[in-house]
This record gives sequence, C-alpha cells and structure tokens, in this order.
Amino acid sequence: MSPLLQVTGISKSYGAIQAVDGVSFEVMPGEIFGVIGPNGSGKTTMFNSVLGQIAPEQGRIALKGRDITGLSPVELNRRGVGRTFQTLQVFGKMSVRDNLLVAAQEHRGTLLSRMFAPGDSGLGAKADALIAQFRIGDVAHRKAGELSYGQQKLVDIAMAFMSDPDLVLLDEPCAGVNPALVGGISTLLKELNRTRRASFVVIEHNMDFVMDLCHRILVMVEGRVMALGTPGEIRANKQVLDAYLGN
Amino acid sequence: QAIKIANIVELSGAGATSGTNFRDGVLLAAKEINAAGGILGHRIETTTADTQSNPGVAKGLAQKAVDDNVFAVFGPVFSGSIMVSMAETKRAEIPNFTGGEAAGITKQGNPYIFRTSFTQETAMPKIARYMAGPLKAKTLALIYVNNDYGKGGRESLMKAIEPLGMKVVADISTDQNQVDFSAAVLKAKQSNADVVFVYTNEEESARALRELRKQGVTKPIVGETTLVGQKVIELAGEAGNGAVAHVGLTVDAPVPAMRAFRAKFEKEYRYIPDHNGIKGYTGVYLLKAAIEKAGKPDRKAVVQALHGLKVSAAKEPGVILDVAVDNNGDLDRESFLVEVRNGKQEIREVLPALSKK
Amino acid sequence: MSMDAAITFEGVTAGYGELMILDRLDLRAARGRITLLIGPNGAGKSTVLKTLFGLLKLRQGRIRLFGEDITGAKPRELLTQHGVAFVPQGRNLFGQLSVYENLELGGITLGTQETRARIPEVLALFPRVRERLHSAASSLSGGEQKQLEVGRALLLRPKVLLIDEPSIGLSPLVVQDVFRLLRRLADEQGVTVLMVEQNVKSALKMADDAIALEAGRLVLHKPAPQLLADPDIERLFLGGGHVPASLATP
Amino acid sequence: MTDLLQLVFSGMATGSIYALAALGFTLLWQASGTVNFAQGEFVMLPAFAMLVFAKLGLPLLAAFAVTCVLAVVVLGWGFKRGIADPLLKFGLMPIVVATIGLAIAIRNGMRAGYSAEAHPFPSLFADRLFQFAGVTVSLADVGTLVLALALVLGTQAFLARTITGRAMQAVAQNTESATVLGIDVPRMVFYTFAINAVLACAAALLVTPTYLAKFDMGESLGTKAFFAAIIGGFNNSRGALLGGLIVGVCENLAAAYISPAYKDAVALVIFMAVILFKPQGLLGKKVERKV
Amino acid sequence: MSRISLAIGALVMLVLLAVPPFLKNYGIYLFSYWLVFVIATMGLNLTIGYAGQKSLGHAAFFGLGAYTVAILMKAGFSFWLGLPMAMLGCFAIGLAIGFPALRVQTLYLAFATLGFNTAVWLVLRNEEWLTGGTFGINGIARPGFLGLSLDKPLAFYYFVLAVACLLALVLWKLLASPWGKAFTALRDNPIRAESLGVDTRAYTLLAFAIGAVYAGVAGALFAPLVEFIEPAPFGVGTSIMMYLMVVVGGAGYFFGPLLGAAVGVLLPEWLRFAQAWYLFFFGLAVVALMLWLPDGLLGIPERLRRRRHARDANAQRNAAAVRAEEPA
Ligand SMILES: Nc1ncnc2c1ncn2[C@@H]1O[C@H](COP(=O)(O)OP(=O)(O)OP(=O)(O)O)[C@@H](O)[C@H]1O
Ligand SMILES: Nc1ncnc2c1ncn2[C@@H]1O[C@H](COP(=O)(O)OP(=O)(O)OP(=O)(O)O)[C@@H](O)[C@H]1O
Ligand SMILES: [Mg+2]
Ligand SMILES: [Mg+2]
Repeated sequence: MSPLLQVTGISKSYGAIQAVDGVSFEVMPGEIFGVIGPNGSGKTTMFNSVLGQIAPEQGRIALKGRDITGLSPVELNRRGVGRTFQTLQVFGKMSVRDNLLVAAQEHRGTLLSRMFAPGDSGLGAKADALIAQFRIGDVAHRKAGELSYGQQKLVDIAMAFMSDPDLVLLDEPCAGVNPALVGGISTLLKELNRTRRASFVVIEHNMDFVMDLCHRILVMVEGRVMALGTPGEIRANKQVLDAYLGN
Repeated sequence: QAIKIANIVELSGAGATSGTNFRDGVLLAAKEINAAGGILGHRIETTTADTQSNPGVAKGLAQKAVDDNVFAVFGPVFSGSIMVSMAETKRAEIPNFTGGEAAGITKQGNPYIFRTSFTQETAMPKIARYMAGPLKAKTLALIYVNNDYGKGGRESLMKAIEPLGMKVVADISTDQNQVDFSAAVLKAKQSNADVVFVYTNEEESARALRELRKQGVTKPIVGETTLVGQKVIELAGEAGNGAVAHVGLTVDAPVPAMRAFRAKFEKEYRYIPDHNGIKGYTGVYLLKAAIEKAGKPDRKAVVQALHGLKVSAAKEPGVILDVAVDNNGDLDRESFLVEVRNGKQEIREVLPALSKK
Repeated sequence: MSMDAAITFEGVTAGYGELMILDRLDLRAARGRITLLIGPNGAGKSTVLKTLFGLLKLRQGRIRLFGEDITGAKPRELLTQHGVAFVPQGRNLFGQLSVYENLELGGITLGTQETRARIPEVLALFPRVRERLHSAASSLSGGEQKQLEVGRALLLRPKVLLIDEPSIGLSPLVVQDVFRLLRRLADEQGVTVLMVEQNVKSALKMADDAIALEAGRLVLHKPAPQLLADPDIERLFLGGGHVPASLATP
Repeated sequence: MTDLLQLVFSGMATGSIYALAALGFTLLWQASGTVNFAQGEFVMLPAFAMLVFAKLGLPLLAAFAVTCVLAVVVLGWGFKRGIADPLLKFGLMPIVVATIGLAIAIRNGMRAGYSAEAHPFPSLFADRLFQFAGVTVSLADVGTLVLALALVLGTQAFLARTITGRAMQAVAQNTESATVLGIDVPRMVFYTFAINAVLACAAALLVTPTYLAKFDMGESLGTKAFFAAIIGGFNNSRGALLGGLIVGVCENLAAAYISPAYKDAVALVIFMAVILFKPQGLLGKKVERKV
Repeated sequence: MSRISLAIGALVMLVLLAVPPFLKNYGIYLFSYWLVFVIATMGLNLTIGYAGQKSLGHAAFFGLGAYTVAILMKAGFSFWLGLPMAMLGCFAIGLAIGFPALRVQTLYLAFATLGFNTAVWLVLRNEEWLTGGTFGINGIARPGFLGLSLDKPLAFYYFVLAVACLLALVLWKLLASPWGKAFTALRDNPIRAESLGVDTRAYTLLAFAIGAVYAGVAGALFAPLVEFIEPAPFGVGTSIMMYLMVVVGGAGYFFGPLLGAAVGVLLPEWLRFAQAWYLFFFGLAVVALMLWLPDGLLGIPERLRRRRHARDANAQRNAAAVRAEEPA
C-alpha cells in the first residue's frame, strides 16, 4: 500500500536554532498517527512545513504520491488536507455557526458559482450536527472571539471537520478541553477513521488520549525523530520515558 | 428691501488665505455702505459660505444662492470653482463677481460674470515689456506653482514674451505648500537665464526668495503681484530685497484712498490684506456704482449698466483706483511696477491703464 | 469548612458587559492549600479568576482576601499590597520583546535590581526558557511560552497564586514539574494556590480541595482525596463534564 | 557634482524636518499601538503657542519651555483622557477616525479663532550661511539635522534600554497582560503621549521657521511624516530618521533630475521598491511567527 | 433581514422618493451629492469593513471613474459607453492595486493605497493633454436615459437614486452569498482562512476590485452631477474623508455608508449656521461620535441586540438554576 502522506528529510532552522532537523515519516491511508515530544522539539514547525505555512529548507513532502512541497495552505486544503492550530485561530467577529459554514464553503462549486449560492452553501445541517457533537449549541450564535478558551478550541477543531478531509493534522486538540469532550474527540476521530478511512496526524501532550487513539506514534526530540512505533513500543522505550514521558 | 449678496469663497482647503481676504474685503465694504445709508437707500445683506476649495461644493452653494434669490454673488476666487458656480448664476441671471484671474473665465460668453482684478492676460504683457525693455532680458527661468493660478499665468506669460523675442529656458513647476525650493532654484541657476521669474503663492514666494539668496543667485528676480506682497516681504526678510514685480492691486500703492483702505481693513481684521482683500472690497463698490447708474436694484438693468461702466475714484472712493469694465466683464485700471527695497514696497513706475495707452 | 479561608466570594455576580456569567457565587479557598477549580468548558472558571484579580467588574457581592475586603481592587494593588499573582489562560507575552525583557517586566512591581537578582532562580526551573533568553518571545514554541509565563509569575514570590490551566501546551514531564513545584510552594511557603485545570485526574492527585463550577454556579466543594476516592468519580469525566448528582455538594 | 551635493544636503535638511515629525508616529505606534492623524496639528499648535508667548515678551527658549509644559497637559494628558483612554480598546479604526476629526477641528478652530495667515517664526539659529565644499548650507539646516538626530537616538534609546520604555512597548503589544503584571497602564499611556507632546514642541521649534506658522501647516507636514515613518519602518524610531532623510533627498533629486511635477510620487516608488524585499520598512522589525 | 430593518428600509426609501420634489435645487443637489458618496463608500465598506483591507486610496478610483466618463464624453462618446468603461477600468486597476495588499498589511497597505492615490492625482494634474490638468474639464453634459432627459436636477437625482438602489441590491446579494462570509473570514483571520481553503489572494484582489467599481460608478455620476471636474476632489483628502465616512457610519454594517456619507456630506452643510466655525464643529462632532459609538452609528442596533441577547441568556440561566433548585 502506498503511503498517504510521505515526509522525507525536512529541515527548518531559525538562525542558530535547528527547529526541525531531517524528519522523515509516512502516514498510511486510514492511519491515526501521533506526534509527541518535549516542548520546543519542533512538532509545530514540522506541521507548518508540511502544511505550506512555512517553507522547509530541505526535504520533500508528498501526498498520495504527488509532490506537494511548497504548495500553499489553500491548495493543500483543496486537496483534502485539514488542520487545527495550537494557538486559538477562529474568526473572532463571526458567529460560531458562520465559522463552521465558512470552513467548508470553498469546497462547494467554483468561485463564480458561489457568488450565486445560498448563504450557508447547503452546509447548515452539517454545521448544526458538529455544533451538537461538540456541545457548543448554547453559544452557536455568539461571536467566536467571545467564547472561553476551551470553547474556541472546540470551534477550531470542528472547523477542520466541516469539509470531510481525507487527512487532518491536529496540533494539540485536547489542550484546554474538558476531559469528557476529550473522550468525545477521540470517539469522533475513531469513527471517521472507521467509516471514511480518514487519516489523522495528531500532536498531543495528553498521553492517555494519544496512547488510546493512535496506531503509530512518532517521538520528536530536538528537531529529530527519536522513535517511531506502536503505543506499546513507545511506552516501553526507555529513551522516550526519560526525555518526555517521565515515570 | 435689502440687497442680498452671497459671498461664496474658499475659507478652508488650498484657497483659504485668498478666500478669507476676499470675504473680509466684501464684508468691510458692505458694512461701510450700510453705515452710509446703503445703496439707493437699500441695505446690503451678506451671507458667507465656504466652498472648501472644492468646485462640487461651490456648485451647491451657488444653487443655494440662486434658491435664496440673492441679488449678486461674490466669489469664488479659484478658477475651477468659479467655472462651475458661474454656470448656476448665469442660468439664474445673477451677476457674479469673481476674484479669479484665469483668462478663460470671461471667454465663455457669460454676460453675468465680472472680474474684480486684471486677468493674467492683461498683467503679463506689462511685466514682459519691463523685462524686454529696461532689463534687456532674452532668456528667463520660470518657477511657477502647479495649480490653475500658476498654470494660467504661465500660459499668459508665454504668450506675452513670444513677440518680444524672449524665451523660457528653464520651465520649473513647484507645488502648492512646497517647502524645499533648492532643486527648483538650482535648476533656475543652472539655466543661466537673464531673469528668474517667480510665479507662486505668497508663502512659497518667500521660500523661493530665501533659497535664491541662499544659493547666491544674482540675476534679477521678477514676478507678479504675489512676489512682492506685504506678507512675502515679512516672511522672506532680507531675501526679498531687489525683487521686482508688476502689481495690479497693492495696499502699498501710493494712493491716499488705498492707504485709507489699508488702515480701515487692518483695524477691522487685524491683518494686512493682500490683493484679494482689495478685490472683494472694490468689487462691492463696483456693484454699488452699477446699481446707482441703473437707478434701481434691478438685476437686468445692473448687468447692463456694468458692461462698459467707468468709475472714477474721485466720484466713488470705494473703488480706490479709476476702473473700467469692458463688455466681457474684464477690468482695466492703472497698475504698478514695484520693487522691494529695505523691506518695503517701492513703486518704480505707475503703468497706465491699457485703454489710456 | 472550618479552615482559615484565604479567598472568599460572597454572592458574586459578574460577567462581560450585560452578560452575567457568575451568578451570586459563593466560594472559598483555604490558606496555604491548593484549590482546584474544575468544570465544563465555558462554566466560568476563568471568569472567577479574572474577577478575583480585578479584571472584571462585579455587579454584586464581595470578595475577601484573608478576611480583608478587596472588592474592586485593581490588579496592581493586588500584586503589590496583597501578594497575588495571576497566570491567565492562553498567551500573555509581549511577543516583540525578548524573553529576558518579558521576565524583567514581570518583576516591574519589584524594582529592577530585585528582579534581575531573581531571574536566574526562575531560569533554573525552566532550562528550555534559559536557552532562548534573548529570542523574541513570539518565536518560542507554545509550551516554551507557557513555561515563560509561569516563571514570570513565580518571579514575584506570591502569597496567593491564581493559575489558569498551566498544563495547556506543556509536555507531561514539565506538567509534573510544575505541579510538584506548586505543591512545594504550598507546603513549604504556605502559598495559597487557586488553579483551574482540565487535566483533572493528575491535578486532583496533587490538589488539596476541589471546586466544580457549572454555568457559573458552584456544584461541588470537597477535599480532593475524598473526591478521588469516590467510586462515582469516573462519571465526572464521562458525563460531559457535568457533576453527577451523586457527587455534588448540597 | 557640487550641484548634486547641494541637492543632497538641502534634501537632508528638509528630511530631518520630516524625521522630527515622523518620530511622533513611530513613538505612538511602538508605545501605544495608535496612529495619530492629527500629528501635524500637534506640531502646529505648539508653534502658535510659542508665537503667542513670544509676543508676550518671552524669549524663544522660555516660550518653548512654557509651551512644552502646556503641551504635556493639553496634547499629552488631554489627549489621553479625551481620546486614547476611551478608544484604545476598540482597535485602530475608531482612534484613526477620531484623530482625523480632531485634526479637522484643530485646523479649522485655529483658522476661525486665530488667523488664516502664515506667520513668520523666529529661528533658534542665527541666520548664517556657510560654504562647504562648494555647497551653501545654513546654520539652521545643520542645527536641525543635528537636533533631529539627537532626538531620534534619544527616543530610541529610551524605548529600548529603559524599563519604562519597555513597559510602554509592553502596554502597546498586550494591554491586558501588562495589567496582569501590574504595569501601571494609564501612567505608561500618559508617558507616551506626554513624550509625544514634547517631541511635537521640539519639532515645532525646529520646523516652523521653514514651514511658517499657519493653520494648515500640519496637513502637508503630517503626510510627509507618515511617508517617512512608513519607509523607514513604523516600529522603529531610527526608521523615522532614515525614512525622513530618504524622502527629503530623493524628492530633491527627483525634482532636479526627473520631473518636478512628479516628485511627490517618489515616496511611493521608494516604498514599492522597499516592500519588494522588506515589507516591514527599511529598519522595521519583522513581526515573527503568526501560528 | 428582520422585520424592523425592513420597515426602516422602506421608510428611508419613501423619504428618498417623496421628499426631494419639495426641495429647492440646492437641496436636490445635496441629496444627489450625498447619494454619489453613498455609492462610493458602499464599495469602500466592502474593502475595509467586510474584507478588512485598509485602503486609503478610494478617491483615486472615484477620480478614474469621473475622468473616464468626462474624457470619453468630451471625445464625443455617450455616457452609456463611458459608464461601463469606467467600471471596467476601475475593476482592472482595482485588481492591480490589490497586489501590494498580498504582501503588506495595515499601515503599510494604507500607505501603498495612499501613494497610489497621490500618483493618480499627479497624473490627473500634470497630463494636461488628456485631463485638462488643473484647469479641469468643463461642461460635462448630463446623460439621457431611454430618451428621457436627465438634465434637470430632480431627474438626475432620481437617476442617481436608481443606480444607488441597484448597486445596493447587488452588494446585498453578494454579501449574503458565501462570498460575504469569505470576505469576513479574510478580515478576521487570514491565516485560518487560508487553511480552510479560502483563497485569500483572490478575495483580497476582488475586495479591492469590487470596491473600486463602486467608486468608479460614483465618479461617473459625480462628473455629470457637478458638470465640471478637476483633480482636487480626487486627492488623498477625499480618500481620508471616505474612510472616515465608512467608519463613522459603521464599518462592516450594510447600511453604514448611508449614515456615514450623511455625516461626511450633509453634516457640514447643517453646521453652516456656525459660520466660520462650522468645520471646527464638524471635526468635534466626528470625535464625539467616535467616543460615543466606536463601532459607528450602526453600532446602536447592534448594541441593543447584544443587550437583549444578554438579558435572554441571563434569564435562561436563572430559570435553569431555579429548576435545578426545586426538588425533582
Ligand atoms: N519563528 C521562529 N523564530 C525563531 N525560533 C523559532 C521560531 N519558530 C519556532 N522556533 C523555535 O523552534 C523550536 C521548535 O518550535 P515548535 O513550535 O515547533 O515546538 P513544538 O514541538 O511545537 O513545541 P510545543 O510542544 O511547546 O508546542 C523552538 O525552540 C522554538 O523556539
Ligand atoms: N470576553 C468575553 N466576552 C463575552 N463573553 C465571554 C468572554 N469571555 C468568556 N465569555 C463567556 O463566559 C462564559 C465563561 O467563560 P470562561 O472563560 O470563564 O469559561 P471557562 O470555565 O474558563 O472555560 P474553559 O474551560 O473553556 O476555559 C462562556 O460562556 C464564555 O462564552
Ligand atoms: Mg507546538
Ligand atoms: Mg478558562
């Protein structure tokens, strides 16, 4: 089986800081892939390089066998790659529901046809379903910028799922999210994975979440890959325990 | 029944100084006339409105004046604005006195437009003659301000010097509100022309004069009214000395009526008027003379009376200098050749009115 | 509870503009102990801390600190006169200033000398931060920024520490370190800590008391060990963050 | 060659005037995150104040000192209380428009209430000319340039090197965090506007002899200063100086060698060239990492 | 649209249709002048208010529209050729002006557009062979429409009104479509927008281009309204005024320009009673308005709505609490 996402030797440095240093890995179709590592180990930078947010200095990124190195975030999203952000990134002055609507509308029709499309692009039902799933119904009509941290985080995550992407990269989706909903996110990912064979790459510091959810886990330290394996293997890896997990 | 005058002038924007002077002139004249019993017993009533130096606003204000059925409109001063507003006054057959000096204004065949000063086309030949004559200039460097006033003057000057065999060897445009004249002056200097002709507004004239001195330009510096204005002399200080200009209207004219006017104006408004102040003032008196000639405050009759009107300062001191209006609404009167000496305007020569030549 | 109360909310109503989030809230946190504030997203936990720290206006009620009425006190007064420090949720750095400058500003109420003397102490706690001392704060990774923020508050050696979800973005080892550090501060220096956490399980293990909020109301207040020992605890995590009736404090 | 030098030097003299006015822009941007479209008027008002005080018989420097005090109260404290305090939290747009309104009010209030005329203004420097490598320079030109340099460097050092300066920047970058740290936000905001007011007085003292005290002097001065600040980099005080000098010199060169009529487009052309490789202005700091 | 805003809209329409015949020429002229600025600021509201692109060069497009029509009409072409040409030209140049916006934002963008405006203004002023330079272009005739003469002030007013309504409708439709949300997303968080497939590049350019077309149409109406044009009204000052109108009316509110342009155009006229001080009071009024309503005049309904929502939410909360306290 050919990999869905193939990252080969990407590097990115800031002055003297080598944030990402020759990272390679592959994500298979239908795989849930975890990325962990201590603070500042280059996880987010690696994500941003893959997603076209910053240009990697070296390396190649391929999606379904096609080179996507240097493609813009817009282009990647069009090709079915969704993402969430570590920092809160919502449309602060739009209502929560509009946030979700805008998240998928660009996948419907052409630029010109959208000019004549209905306001919700026929996505209303889908948005409402996600709103219910993430328990943000009572704030659905409030401006996203005025929600609590966790609520905004949930909006951000929900947005990534609006357009039914094949591959979603999630950067610390559980940070600030209530444990009950962490379970909810886990269930959602598993379900999408099962029904649509959607793939995920998840950066997370919540070990219960990662260990339970991911098929394979990549450990990054100091910009490099320290280990790659199943949750069991990672948990047993002495080096990883020392560098990251603790007792 | 009062005679209503609408004062539509530039009180803000680029033309604020000119407009303010013009307005104050008009108001002063109206006040005096009223104090003396009005025109044929009718009081003058004035309203003032600001065009913001914007023709679009000027048009609206002219319409308002028409709606209010005023007897006459004074202003605007800027040629662009008057072009627009006079279309409205013409339609309503209201006499309109402008401060504009651009030649084109009276060439539209509008019988209701009247000037309060020379056009550039009458002024420029006079100064051209001076340059060709006493100064024996063959070439000149022209520093002008790039607005309708400067451009209009430039065109008239070109026309005037051509038959005299003079040539502009450096044609330098500057901006309204320009601060740094070093490039302009340098260009003028490099051209090595016989005369430097400066045609800019007052403050810029002062800056140009200073820069000319700074760069040690020794060629004669010649210009029009604005070059030797009281304000310029005040602002330029020593650098103003030696500048020569043709002056249509100046508060420094050696005429008792003018001195009196200056004193009155300064007392009333606490500043020395420039030519626009005189324009507004004499304009109202011109209207008075016309109404009196017509014998009744009737617009048609007054407009008729204005064409070909001759007013002598002896009979009507308010016009300050003898003046004649021709059939286009243009003015004629004597003017002056002025030189700045020791920080003062000195009249070198009184130039006769064109008709008296 | 008979313990010496450090923080007391008495019928506090507060919120954003017209929207009231806290509704006649009564709440107590004991002196020298770590009180954990939990609840679903949007329950008003952060609002409690912000109100306490004088960032939001009270519509009604009083707030006391060690018995003293501090209703309406400004953050600056709380910092300088009452020794309260606050680490808000989210990002709170001055992005264009360097890490060192951020620390220096953290100690602005102490004076420059004192601050400079204490900075090494803080840096010793967070080696990652020390490595990036002269980088612009905005260039740090999410976790590094959070470490810097926690360090910046510790610099003040507060008597009362309000800390809003410190675990966001921190890697497990660092979370452990921070929790241990807080424990030590409480035990050794008698610092009162009021902490919001979603990382409930590990937080409960280190806290003394737990308070649960729901829709701006207090629904539970129990010693943490007692709560942990309760057989119904799992339902707390599964029930959408809502406190099951069996756990609630009447 | 001397001509070129003459142009460059005159350009630098004008440029230092732009720089002085631009300094206020960069200061406000760095220390309060605002843009003051009435900055030109903030220079015009002290100019008239000094004229009035001078008319009352005060020597120029004394008039300057009194004006500074007055400016700190009116343009510093008054501006803070009246406009900055209520509007800062609403972002850039309301404060920009409020200052546009303020500029209109000040300009026209001065015109209607005092004078529509241009008034000469005494120079701090004796009216003396020097020949220097064939170039004529006036004492005022040199003096303005030197003082501008000193003020720019002084402001820059204050913002970057003192804890107060950094606290002021901190307030601009994140007011809520600054409050949480116990930074006295209102005081920092006041400092910012007070310094801005004093800088405006200094600018008035130096530029008015050339610009002349006139109700609308702020209009063109403000625009040019804005150009200068942008080209140099809005978030850097030294940028104001560099930007000012570049605009002044290039305008002069363009007027002499390209086209006087199009010299105002020069700033635009430079800017376009600058953003091709440095979108944040020549000396501006890049704002890093958005995600 | 809610019933209240529909009612208000109908009332405004009624006033605009019924009142002008009772006005004298000056009043009609002012109404027309105001509508022209409403059209221009509607476009700018899209660029600034919805798409969040800080543009300070709108008057350049206004001028381009006016000069295109004037020059073509002087060359003997019909207004009805000039108008589409003006729209097309502005669209194309608007697209081009969007490009700097892809590289720079906020103040730097404001400057780039301001610089563009200066450049256009310099061309209008200096290229006398084409634009008449500072002398301007005089005697621009008012067009006819389907054999109707629009020469009279009232007829021309209704023509401008019709155009304004048509353009408002188009904008309304546009903003109600997914485009509206895409523009807002671009304004609120371009980075997030990109990652969701919103082509920020295309929408930035379109925001400028469509805004420019509105300014172009406004210019094309301005020229025959005043019947004379010169460079002055198309300078940076006007751009700044237009920016002011958008913000004072309420940036990002559909009806903002209606009120904003009224403040910018009509308020100074109302204040004329203050004589020499009228612009002073105008400036103060703008400051006061901003202090009172930082979100602009249309922030009022929004404020009321928020207050209502807050009250509802509080009540709901209380009700829920009371229910919870009652024994089951
Ligand atoms: N724009 C930048 N300029 C300078 N250094 C940077 C920049 N972006 C990231 N870095 C540095 O690169 C390193 C990796 O950062 P990154 O955000 O990728 O870490 P991370 O693994 O996501 O950490 P965390 O778990 O804390 O989020 C860090 O040391 C960070 O300080
Ligand atoms: N700035 C604001 N303006 C208006 N409403 C707000 C604002 N901040 C928070 N809220 C609302 O107040 C309520 C409580 O918010 P708060 O931040 O206190 O929640 P929280 O318990 O801290 O949640 P989380 O776990 O997500 O951080 C939420 O419904 C939220 O939508
Ligand atoms: Mg990260
Ligand atoms: Mg919170």
